[in-house]
Amino acid sequence: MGSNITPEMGSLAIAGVLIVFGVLALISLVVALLKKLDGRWQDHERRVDEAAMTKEPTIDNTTLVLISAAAATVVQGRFRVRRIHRLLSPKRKRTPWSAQGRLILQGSHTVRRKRS
Amino acid sequence: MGSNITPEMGSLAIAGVLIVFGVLALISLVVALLKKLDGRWQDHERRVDEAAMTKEPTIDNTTLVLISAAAATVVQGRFRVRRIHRLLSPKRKRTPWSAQGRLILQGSHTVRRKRS
Amino acid sequence: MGSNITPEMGSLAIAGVLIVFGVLALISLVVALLKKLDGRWQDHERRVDEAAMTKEPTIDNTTLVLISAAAATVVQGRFRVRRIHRLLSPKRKRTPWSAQGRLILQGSHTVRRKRS
Amino acid sequence: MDVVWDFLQVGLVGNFSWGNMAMLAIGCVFIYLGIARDYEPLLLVPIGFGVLVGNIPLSSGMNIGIYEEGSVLNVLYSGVTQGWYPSLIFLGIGAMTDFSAMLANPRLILLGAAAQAGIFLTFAGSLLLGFPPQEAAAIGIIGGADGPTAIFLAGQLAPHLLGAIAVAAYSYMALVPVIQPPIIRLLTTREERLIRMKPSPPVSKRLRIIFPILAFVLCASIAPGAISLLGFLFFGNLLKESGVTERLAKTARNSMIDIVTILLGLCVGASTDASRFLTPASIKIALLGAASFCVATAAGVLFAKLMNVFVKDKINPIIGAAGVSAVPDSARVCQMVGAQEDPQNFLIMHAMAPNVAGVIGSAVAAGVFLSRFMFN
Amino acid sequence: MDVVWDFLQVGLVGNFSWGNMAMLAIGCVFIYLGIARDYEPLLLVPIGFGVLVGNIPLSSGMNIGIYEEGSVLNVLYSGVTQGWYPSLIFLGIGAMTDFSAMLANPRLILLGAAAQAGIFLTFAGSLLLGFPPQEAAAIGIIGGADGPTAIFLAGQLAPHLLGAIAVAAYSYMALVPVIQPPIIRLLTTREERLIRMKPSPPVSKRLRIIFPILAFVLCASIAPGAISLLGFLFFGNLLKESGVTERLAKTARNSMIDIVTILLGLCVGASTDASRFLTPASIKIALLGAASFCVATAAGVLFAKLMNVFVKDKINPIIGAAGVSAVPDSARVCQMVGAQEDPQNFLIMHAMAPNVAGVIGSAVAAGVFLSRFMFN
Amino acid sequence: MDVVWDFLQVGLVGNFSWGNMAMLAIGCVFIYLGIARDYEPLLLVPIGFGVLVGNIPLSSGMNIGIYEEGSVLNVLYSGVTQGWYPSLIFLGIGAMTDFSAMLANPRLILLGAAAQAGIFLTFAGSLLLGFPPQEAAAIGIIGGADGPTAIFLAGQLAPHLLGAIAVAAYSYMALVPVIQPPIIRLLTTREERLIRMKPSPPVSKRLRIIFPILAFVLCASIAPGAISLLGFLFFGNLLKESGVTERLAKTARNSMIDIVTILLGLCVGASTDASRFLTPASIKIALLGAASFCVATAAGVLFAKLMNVFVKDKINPIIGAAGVSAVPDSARVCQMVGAQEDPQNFLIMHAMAPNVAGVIGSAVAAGVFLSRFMFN
Ligand code: NA
Ligand code: NA
Ligand code: NA
Repeated sequence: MGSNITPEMGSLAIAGVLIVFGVLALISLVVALLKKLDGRWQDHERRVDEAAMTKEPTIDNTTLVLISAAAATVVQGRFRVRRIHRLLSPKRKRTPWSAQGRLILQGSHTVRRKRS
Repeated sequence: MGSNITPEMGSLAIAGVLIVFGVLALISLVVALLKKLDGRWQDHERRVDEAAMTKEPTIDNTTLVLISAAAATVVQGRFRVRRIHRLLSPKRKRTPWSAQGRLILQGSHTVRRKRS
Repeated sequence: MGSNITPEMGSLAIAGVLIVFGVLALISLVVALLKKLDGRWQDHERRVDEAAMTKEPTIDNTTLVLISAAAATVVQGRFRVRRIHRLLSPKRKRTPWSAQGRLILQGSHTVRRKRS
Repeated sequence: MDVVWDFLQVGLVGNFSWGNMAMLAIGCVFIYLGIARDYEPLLLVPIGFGVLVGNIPLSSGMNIGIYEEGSVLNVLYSGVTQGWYPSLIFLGIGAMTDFSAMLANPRLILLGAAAQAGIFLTFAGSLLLGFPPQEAAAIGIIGGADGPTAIFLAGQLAPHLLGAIAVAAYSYMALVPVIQPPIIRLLTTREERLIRMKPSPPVSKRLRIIFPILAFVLCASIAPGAISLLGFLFFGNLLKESGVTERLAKTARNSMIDIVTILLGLCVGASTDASRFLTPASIKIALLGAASFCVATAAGVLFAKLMNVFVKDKINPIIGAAGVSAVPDSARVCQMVGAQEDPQNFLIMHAMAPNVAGVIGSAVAAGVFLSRFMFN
Repeated sequence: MDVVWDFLQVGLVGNFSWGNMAMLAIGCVFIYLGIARDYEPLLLVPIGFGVLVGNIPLSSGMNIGIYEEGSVLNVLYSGVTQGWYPSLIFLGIGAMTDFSAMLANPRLILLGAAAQAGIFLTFAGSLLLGFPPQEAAAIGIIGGADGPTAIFLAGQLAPHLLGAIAVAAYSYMALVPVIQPPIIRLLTTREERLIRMKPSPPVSKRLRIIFPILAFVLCASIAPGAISLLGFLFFGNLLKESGVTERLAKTARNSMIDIVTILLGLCVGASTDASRFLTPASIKIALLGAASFCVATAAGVLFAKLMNVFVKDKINPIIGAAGVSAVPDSARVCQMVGAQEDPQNFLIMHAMAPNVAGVIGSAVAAGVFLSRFMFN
Repeated sequence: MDVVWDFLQVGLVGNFSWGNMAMLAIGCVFIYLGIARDYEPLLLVPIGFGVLVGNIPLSSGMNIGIYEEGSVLNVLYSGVTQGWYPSLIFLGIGAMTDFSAMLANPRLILLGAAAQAGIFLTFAGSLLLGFPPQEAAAIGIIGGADGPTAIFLAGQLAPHLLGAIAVAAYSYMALVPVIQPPIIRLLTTREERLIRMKPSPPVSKRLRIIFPILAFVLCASIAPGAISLLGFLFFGNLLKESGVTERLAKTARNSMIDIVTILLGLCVGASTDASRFLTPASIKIALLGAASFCVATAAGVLFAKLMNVFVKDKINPIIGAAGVSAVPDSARVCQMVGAQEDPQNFLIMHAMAPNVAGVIGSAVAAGVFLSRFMFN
């Protein structure tokens, strides 16, 4: 079988190199531009993290009460909450209702598994 | 485009509400009836649980011997059973042959994994 | 409906028994032959295992340095490697480049998970 | 460099459309809501990214688009159009769902029935707005507040509206904490919202095993159209409750549902290309969906108040709102609204009863529509 | 209220049949046996619920039934009819199976061969009872006591009997602890049952890696019909033993096999609708299956006694019964029967050898039938 | 015993061929390299066993072979020919990949672009050797050093060469530690290899979330042919980085990718039957593939040296070799080559940047070919 290379195919090979290079160069450029903002974003994230760590105990108290109550309702005093396994990282941003609802639900799941 | 509502479709909408309500009401009724028996079932399950807890050590002795033997056969004395990880909840009802067979099999699996 | 048994089908039934028996007998034979070599293989594997156990601390030192460095690069001194969780069994044969590369990569993954 | 220029024609350069740009923006909004606002992230993030995938401007014929027979996306999309992604998700949901709250207090099941009125009202409304009956049924089910049910029914009765219906359903489910509280407060007095319900009694293991079997046979015998949904839901629940198939239940509620959720979300998102999605029909669907959620919430709350006329142990009417399903978000909303009046009132345990009953209710409603419209 | 009445016609009300009622009862019995008696629950619970799903009386044409082209159940059922569910289950089984006991004592492999005589005797018996050859082959494989093999062969050779064959196969596998002990006791003396076999020697890792490769090439070269089963079984085992693909083996024996087991069980159960299942053929299949299990057990035990005539290290003939496969139940039965005479006799380690050999044996037998009958 | 003899005719006895024997040996070599040499075992072991499965000599017509419509292997193979196995693997890879190194140092992305020159040079070379354009494109992509991309493109453009292309691609990826070091040493001075790059700065969570969205829209808008690969890669990465969909990401990078890897490897191996694989074309493909890897490695290294002419913070040119992708093997090779000169030089963290950029680069290249050739 002979060669299949044609001018069209040759220029496709060259165009291919240019397109791949162009796309990646564009990504490189955009990332480089975003990096200008990145310092500010990192500062922001660090502050959020620190705030979350400081606030942590307070949140914990509220949810502990809720979980205990929920658990008490279900198991009717047969068990006691001895250890809280934190299911969500405290760093995560969340609306209060979601945090609250989810912890209660998950808490009750944990309790149920113990029984069955 | 004009309205597509016809007497037939109108009555489907009403029938739909009635059917959904009827089905769920029926489930509600049946569950309410079964609840009459539920007290007895709960008592029964509590008794089975308690019996299982009392019997537990005896079962453990038998199976411990079996597992040790099975393990000994395989590993030829190179290991010793130090900790038994209970694979089945003691509450589960089971025929003796199944309990026995499964524990031995699983026991041997655990041993094999250690080696490979 | 009447009987469908024909001489051809009858001989298929007999041939079937013979073929199943023949195949399994062949496997049995081949395994029995391989067992002649198995003693030597077991000795070899035992020696490799022992060598691996003796060499273990040395390997550990090298990789510990590498992991620490990799981790340090990423986290910039915010964390310290306190515990090394050995991801590969020391018994496994491997070329040094693979062992090294993989441990570093995995190490960095572990670190990253901690942060996010 | 003609070749490079020609090549660029197959992409954005040669196929630019403002519609696609708008959809890309919508996709980003979905991802933003999922990540930054934590609104149903397991669905909004995949759907949002799917919207991006489905709206990159490109020439057709490259075997890429979700509507091009045989492309990767098209093959994966068949799980949506054939309906087995929603069924498998129901299997996983069944293996997660605890019907105890409902079994402990069976009268609360009726609240889950009442809230399905929204479905049939929206059905009638859609007919009024000129949608043909099959499409009206698929739109109505948005009021069931149950993603897999809506996707299943739309795939069977109105596949061309699937994207719009799914997006409306999930959007309103994500907005449940915004939509429901004002309606609940409007329809209840402070005294009603302060009602404390007595703790639910425990339920025996045996009843929890018998329930999925019995409920399946009852529902399916009356509304066989619901078999493809309720068969899987109750099967998953039986695997969970039986006590002897825990490894199957665990896989069903973990790897299996995760894999299907990833593919379903991506495909549903990718099915919303601008030319199909940015139409007057979609706007009508969005409005009808919003109305449907409001009606369903109101129906649940009002029915709870009606029940209180007849029963001795009063029901806190807030939990009627949980009957729309949107599990478990609307149950959480009930807890939150209740806690605003009395922080020690743990309504969520009770709200789970109408909440899971609402799932069964909307599947039955889907079965009613399927039975009626599949024959044509 | 005519609309409600009309609607009810599509379900139980309009399609009542005693056959379906009987099947619903059978489905409940399966679930009961799985849960309360712990008989193969991972299969009996899904199959039992599947029987319920497949026997809800309904009008056809709603795109719901498992035999309606394009329904959810029909799409999922294609994994059964095309045969890849059983293959993937074999992949998972391979990734779980430890062939060490067999490799340590290769002469015990012959016991696994002997017990397959039941397959071919049942094949002949089925022909005698008037089944055409392809159906007779699919029925015969019940005697192989291996669910996936039976489903695979039935799907290829006699899809219309698949439900009956699968139900018979799993029922008898669940009943192994009832069927086998009396036969074993009848055919052995107390002295034989007291034989203690010497502990198996250890096996090198290298032999365990070479075995699946070698055994596959040997079996497949002679009986290529078995490739779709043994290829997957030995591939799974190589993933397990290689030591470098542990993550693949782990997934194969966990999520993957669980997902396929759920779908296979549900679909096989759902394929047994009354009109196909409650036939004289099913009764014949049930009887032939029972006979087949008895013959297979007896053949294994008697062959062990025959071997004892020639060998020095005596074999406890009880373990011949494990050759039927039904992994690991029949090996457990051997242990139990042995322990009744001597509680310190740990037969199960030895019984695993004919037990896993029986799996290979019945797959080879399936290959023989496939090679012969697929050409027609 | 004529029946036994007749039966043996369907297997090895009646279909013996030296080609199949040679392929069985090749399969064993693959398995050996995977297990004993630890070369890409997760792919070489499945592919190797697949080669065995696909080369057992047998008569056709038994519904077993991978090219027989409707056989188990054929059904499972459809994931390869339709291209969704590679897409799902990219989803899992995305959920594993950490783009931080690349985001921290975006100029290193260019190295990943440079190394793709090998693809287009091999494309031209294949045309010169007489392959038609579509086949030449599929062969060229071997130089992308990315298994799923190569399998995807071959499945779309040249399915009959898929086995040869996949085997070549994975063989060279396994041989990366053999092929690359001499080329790197040849093209760099000791001084260059000693260059220490300064540690990468950290990257914010927000940038890691924005990146997959932005990069997808950019790449797909320019080269829409890459959507079926990059859509899944970046979707997986978004699931990983979003922080709110961790359970989906975990399943994607564990069970899901494992299941698909098992099936893909087995099927790709089984597609290499002797009559299709042992041809002059395969030998040419193997040679072209080797050349391609060498060119790609050289291009990456030389481009790094070129960049050093212009930049202040010098780049260690060794890491240019990581631009071929072959993640993460070629990054490890860079680390190893660097460590031979200076054991305290931790290049791997930097080499990961061109390494993952190379994955994007070869997917874009595949998109270029797809866009051009799918229209015909
Ligand atoms: Na609902
Ligand atoms: Na068998
Ligand atoms: Na590449």
